[in-house]
Formats: sequence, structure tokens, C-alpha cells
Amino acid sequence: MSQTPNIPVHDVEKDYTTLNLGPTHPATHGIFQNVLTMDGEIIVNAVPTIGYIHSAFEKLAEHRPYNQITPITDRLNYCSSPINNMGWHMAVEKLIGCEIPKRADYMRVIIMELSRIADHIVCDTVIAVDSGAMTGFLYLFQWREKIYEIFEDICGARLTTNIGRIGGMNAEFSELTWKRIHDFLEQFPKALEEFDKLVTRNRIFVDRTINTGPISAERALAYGFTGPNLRAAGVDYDVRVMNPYSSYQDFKFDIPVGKNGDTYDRYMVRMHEMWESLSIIRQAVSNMPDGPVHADLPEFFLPAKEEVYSSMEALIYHFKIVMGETDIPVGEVYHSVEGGNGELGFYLVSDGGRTPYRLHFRRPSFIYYQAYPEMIKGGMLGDAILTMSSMNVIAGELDA
Amino acid sequence: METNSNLWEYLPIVILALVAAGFVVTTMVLTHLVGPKRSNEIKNDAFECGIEAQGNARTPFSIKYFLVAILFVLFDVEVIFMYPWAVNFKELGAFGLWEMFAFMGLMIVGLVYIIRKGALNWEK
Amino acid sequence: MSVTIDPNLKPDGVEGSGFFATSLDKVVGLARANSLWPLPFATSCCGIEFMATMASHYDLARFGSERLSFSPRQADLLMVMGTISKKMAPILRQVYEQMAEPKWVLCMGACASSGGIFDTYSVLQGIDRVIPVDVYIPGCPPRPEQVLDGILKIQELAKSEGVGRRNSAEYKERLAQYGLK
Amino acid sequence: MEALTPQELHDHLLSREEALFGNALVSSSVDRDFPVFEIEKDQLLAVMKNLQSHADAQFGFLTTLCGMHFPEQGEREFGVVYHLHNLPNNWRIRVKVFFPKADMKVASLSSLWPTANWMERQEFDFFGIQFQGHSDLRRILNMDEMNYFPMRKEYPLEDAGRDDKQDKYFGR
Repeated sequence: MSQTPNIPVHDVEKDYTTLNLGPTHPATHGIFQNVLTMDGEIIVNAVPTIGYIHSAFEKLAEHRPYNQITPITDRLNYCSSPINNMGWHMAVEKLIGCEIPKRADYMRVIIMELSRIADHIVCDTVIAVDSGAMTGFLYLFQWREKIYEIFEDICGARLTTNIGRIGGMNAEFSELTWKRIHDFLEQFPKALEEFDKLVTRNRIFVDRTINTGPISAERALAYGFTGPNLRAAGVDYDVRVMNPYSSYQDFKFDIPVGKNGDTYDRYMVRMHEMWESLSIIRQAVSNMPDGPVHADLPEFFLPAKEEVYSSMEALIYHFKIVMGETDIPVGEVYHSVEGGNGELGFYLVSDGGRTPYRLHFRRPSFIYYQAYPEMIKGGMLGDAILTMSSMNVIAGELDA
Repeated sequence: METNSNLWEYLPIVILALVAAGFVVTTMVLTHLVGPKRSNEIKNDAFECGIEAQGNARTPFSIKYFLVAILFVLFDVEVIFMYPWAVNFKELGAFGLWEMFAFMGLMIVGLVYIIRKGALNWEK
Repeated sequence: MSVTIDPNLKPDGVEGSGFFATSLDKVVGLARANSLWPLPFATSCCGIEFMATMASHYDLARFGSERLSFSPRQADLLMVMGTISKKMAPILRQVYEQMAEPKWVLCMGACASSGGIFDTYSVLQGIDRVIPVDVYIPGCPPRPEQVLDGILKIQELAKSEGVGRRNSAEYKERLAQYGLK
Repeated sequence: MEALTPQELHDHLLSREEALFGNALVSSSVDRDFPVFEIEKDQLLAVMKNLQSHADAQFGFLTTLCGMHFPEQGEREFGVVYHLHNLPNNWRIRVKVFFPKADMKVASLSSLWPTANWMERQEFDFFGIQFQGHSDLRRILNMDEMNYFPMRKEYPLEDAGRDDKQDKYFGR
């Protein structure tokens, strides 16, 4: 069976060689294929092929009750899965129209900003590794482990977190979690400054990344860019500010914006966003309101055990939630969240049954990767690799 | 007698060479004999990132690669000439110094020519 | 069975004054086990957990697998990590066949072992339908400690394998099951 | 233009129905925070061009598009839902198009928004919707040799070749 697109065999008179940047390649941080037509080292044309880990998320979501879809959303952008979980929970809450208490909103903001830092750590350190600076990765990855520990305290998992519930958080943060968050807030800035000093003004890094893989603001908007990649091109569109969710309007943070949309701008936008996320977490921790941790939503939120043994309704609710039999009101809703690398949207259509009728994910990585050939044309092969890692295209989200 | 006496001084070097060559030969022969071998046409195919290789790799490629490689070899050989100079730097004294400066001066002229011609930057 | 590592690990042999005799199998096994060069066939979330295993906190380098080889030519251990779709199966098989003998396959995570939560039309339900697997690591994704435990189990296999196994009839018959020559 | 509530935006666009939609508007409503417009299939390209470039609309950003399948609605069995976004004024609308299984042809918007190129390829891959005027409409996520469109409701979730998952154990 023909596995590859028709690779143009080398045509002599134009002296182009064809290079296959194939599915298993050390430089492509994921599983996609690019057939590059190259004139020496300069890339003339690129034909991308994706779908190598297409695991049919949307079909799977039509066969699972609502609380079981959260583990699927973990595996979309697995570098920052709590953001995907929260986005999904908020979409369902918008559909059933329930109000989340302020405290749960603030806890969600803390978790989302922590996972945004984790995502940017992966992206920035991988840009540095791709341009040759390996030590930054080893040092900064240590802090991703610290974030993993915080997530472990909250929900027991490191990477695919399945954090929170529809209707709020499942439990209060433990004392250990608060201590770890405070330690993180104190010590991480020092490590980030160290990485900043190591890489940001490094002559080799600057020469390698300044205007590699540039994209103008108009082309970025035409290609549907959002998130750090669009802000690097100069457009300050951020879902948290444009239509705030989970009480983001209470926080003061500014949006870093780049100028000419090249790899250095994408790197710098992510670095500044890490500082912004830190300040958001500090604001959230300092004026954390007290109150219930989840909304009063019996048909979605597992009742406490002592209630289940004492009252009849709680037992029925418990049974229905666990068996996934809770019926969802008919309707459709589109809710989008500022994910690790762009606007992650959930278009949920429900026909009242126990599973969604149709769930469409707006996946930023799928949308970025379409512009990849246009960004790397004219650049060298090494720049193409750097552009790929600076766009932070995550294979799970690309081939959902 | 004294001719072969200073020959004896080179004995350690000969032994070192034999041991090094011996180690290389024995390991290669040993792994050839002991190691399992399995060859089939898929294994002998070129590794093309996981897909079947198409076309052959012996296609003409851009001259720029060759240019960069040759320039490197050129300046590398220049450095090799500096080793004997560095070893008996004292005996050669000022004469050696100026001699090397002349040699290096010629190479610098060559380098400036290359840079002005733009042979190193790839985009041109 | 839990793997206990005694500090003065050396092949058992006959010792006398000034000499130490052991069988070739044990020495070769010891050499192979502690220098497995892994090919990280990382496709999805397990790949990020493998990054954590390789990073400084869990450090796979302590077990001799520091040098990752992305080309199958110098790889001993094929670590398949993440979801393998049916579009990916021929590529996985091609990479496996182009690896030099002796080669081991470590299958990390539920997706690679059995398709995991993706019981869908596009996911290969377990890579052992395409290539023979030596060690499976459960988990989604498995913790780095589990990955290190899997690597230790592969090292046990390499240690106890001996020299002639790859030409034995039983191994050839196992390959024939997968249609591998 | 100032920020409008969904209802105001809906009336604002409806008041310019002639200029924007021509006679293609089938129905319009406001659903939670999105004005929803359903239009005729054959005037899709014209209406979208108006929505993108008309002075009072300026929806320059195509957030996403996805295919739908309602097996029981004969005449409107398949559909495509577009989400448009006017970034400067933060206006967001949802445009729907429905068509029967017999006539699966829809105009491609990749000429208006390059981002639609792959999105349409994905919906073709999932539902088999033929986007007219698309540069190279072929499967993007599934294998090229796949001969059916998996996201249609009549096809099962699991791989057809499964032998170890008997239906009776899974309550089917």
C-alpha cells in the first residue's frame, strides 16, 4: 500500500534534491512527515503529511459520558493538560448553565497558569536545545518536575491530570500543595532568570533565531493563528482578555506582543508570558476568596459519602453519575480557552442523551502546522527545525 | 652499534601501535564471530525515516557543501604546520617567528579573498 | 519479581590465584546489558514522560542508556512510547527490521501495549500485532520509575540471553510468526 | 464599533440582511452567546465573502469549521458549521449550512481564509463532504486507503477488524 505521497524524484536540470524529514526523525518533536524539495541547503518547497497518531478523539467523545471525556482532553495538548480539562469542564458548565463559586475559579486559574508555565518551559527549552543549548533544558526541566509534584498533590497524576470536576474542584488544596506553590513562587523566578541569562542574549541563539520562520500578522490571522504564535506576529489577541472565563477579569496582567513573528519573538513572548503567569498566580494566591470549592450541582458532582449513605437522592445521584446516566440538557455551545499554544475551542452539541451528540475540538496545533511550509520556504534546513519547535506543534493535538 | 641503539628508543611507540591496532582488529573479528547476524533486503535498504527509500542517494548535490569542506581542510592544514613550529619555538627564535608570520599572512590574504567573494555565506 | 541489584555484580566463574574464568555468554551479557542504546520511538504523551525520565531528576543515564540513537542502525533497544496508529504501523515495522541484532523492544504505556483508551478505528490495538515485544510497561503514562523498572527488566533479559539465542530455531520461529525474515 | 451583546449583534446583522445575506438567510436566532444564522448552501461563498469584507461585518477570522451528521433529518442530513470572529470588536457568530446526503457538495472557503484548507480536508476525511474549489481535497488524518468516512453515525467506533470484543459483553 502506498505509504508516502508521491515523492518527486530528483529532477536534474533544476538541481533540487528531495529530502524526507520523515515520521521518525530526531528533530521533529512529534510524528509528522515533511517532504522537502531543497536547493542545496535552502528549502524550496515542503509537503507535510500528518495523521500518524490520529486516534479519533471526536468519534471517541461521542461514545463516552461527560465526565469520562475529561481523560480524552488530557491527551490533546499533553504538555499542558490541566488547561484542556478546565476548558472542557467550563464548556459543559456553560451548556448546563451553572454558576461556579469564586474560590473554585481562583483555584482553576492557579492550576491553569501553572500548566501554562509548564508548557512554555517545554517549548522554550526545546527551542534552546534545537539551537544547541542543552544545559538550559536540564536545569529548567527540574522545575517542570516541581509543577508535576504540585499536580500530583492535587489530582494524583503528573502529566495526564484529569484535574477538577464539572462544577468546580473535587477537593480543597492540601497544606502541602499550598506550601509547594509558595516554594515554587519563590524559587522558580531565580531559575527562570538563570535560563534567561543563559539563552536570551546568547549570540549564537540570537543569530540562529532572529528572523527564522517569520510570519506577518496578516498571514498569521489568515492562517487562523492564535495564542503566543499570533502575539509574536504583533496581534494582541488573548482569549483570557478578549472574553474572560473563570473570573480572569479580576486579575491584572499584560499581554506580551512581538513584532515580526519569527522564532526569537515566539521565544520571547513565551518567556514574558511565564513572568505574567507567575504574577497571576501571586495575585490569585494572595486574594484567594474563601467559600465552597464546587457548585451545588448534585446531578454532576459526586455527593459526599456520608450523604450517599443517609439520603435517598444522594444515592440516586451517586449511582447516575458513576454509571454515566446523567442526562444533559439539549443545546449546543462553543467555549474557548487560552491553551498552552493557542485558542483551544470546544464545540459541543448535545441531544439530551448521556453522551455528546457531536464534540468538535478547535486544535491550535492543527491550524499552525498548515502554515509551516510557507514559514520555512527560503530558509535553511536548520531553521526549519527551529521554526517547528518554536511553534510548539504538539502531535497529540495535531492529529486528534 | 649506535644506529640500532636509538632505534630501540622507538620500541614503546611500536608496542603502543601494535596494541592499538591489535585491540581494534580483535574486537572487530570477535564481534564478527560472536555477534548474531541477520540480513534481509529491508535491512539492507537505506533508512529513510521509517518509509521505504525511493530513488538512490547518489544524486548530484550542491557545490556549496564541497566548497565549505575544502576551505575547512585548507585552514586545518595550516594549523598542522604550526605544530612543528610550536615545538621548537625557542630554537627558531625571531627567524621562525617572521617566517610563520609570512606564512600566516598569505593564508590571511586567502581568507579575506574568500570572505569578500562571499564563498562562505550560503544564501548568495 | 522484583529486581535486586547486588553491588559487586560480576559473572559467576571459577577463581584461582591470578585468574578468573567465566563463560563467554555471561561476559557478553553483562557488556550488552549495561550499554543499551535506546531508540526513543516517542509519539505522544509517553514521549514527554520519557523526556522527564531522561532529564536530570530521574536520569536514565545512570543505567548506561545515556546515548539515544535516533537511527535504527546503532540502536539496541526500541522503546515504543505512545499511541501507534494504523498509519504508523508499517513505519514502526520498517524501523524494527532495520535495527541490528541483537535488538530488544520495550513497549511503554497502555496505548502501545494494547491501544489503551483509544479503542477506535484508527489505532493499532497493541504493537505486538506488528513486531515481537520483550517488555510491556503498564500505565498511561507510566511514571518514570516504572520506565526505569522496565529498562532493568530488559537488562535482565540481555544479561541472561547468551550469545547463540538469535540464531536459535525458537527465535527464528518467533520471527516467522510476524512474517519477519 | 463598540462591543455588542449577542442579541444586539444579531439585530445589527439582521438589519443589514439584504446587503450581507441577500435572500440566502433560512433562519437566524441567538443561542447563549452566539448569534446563529442558517443560510442556503449554494450562496455560501457569496454570503461568506460579504461577512468577511463588508464594512459593517468585517469577520476576518475563521475560528473553526466542523461537519455535522443528523441521520434522521433526510433533507438536512449533513451540515457544516462555521464559527466566525471579528477580532477588533470581539463579535462572534455561527453560520450553519445543511444539505442532503445525495448532494454533498459545498463551496470551499479556502480562497477567503487559507486556514479553511486543512479544516475542510479534515471534514472531507471524516464525513465525505465534497468542498468545491478546494486545491487538493484528499484525506488528511486517516490512511489514504480507507474506503469509508468514519465519523458518520452509521459506522461503529471500534475498528471493524476487531475479533476480541464480542458485542454481548459490551451491552450492544
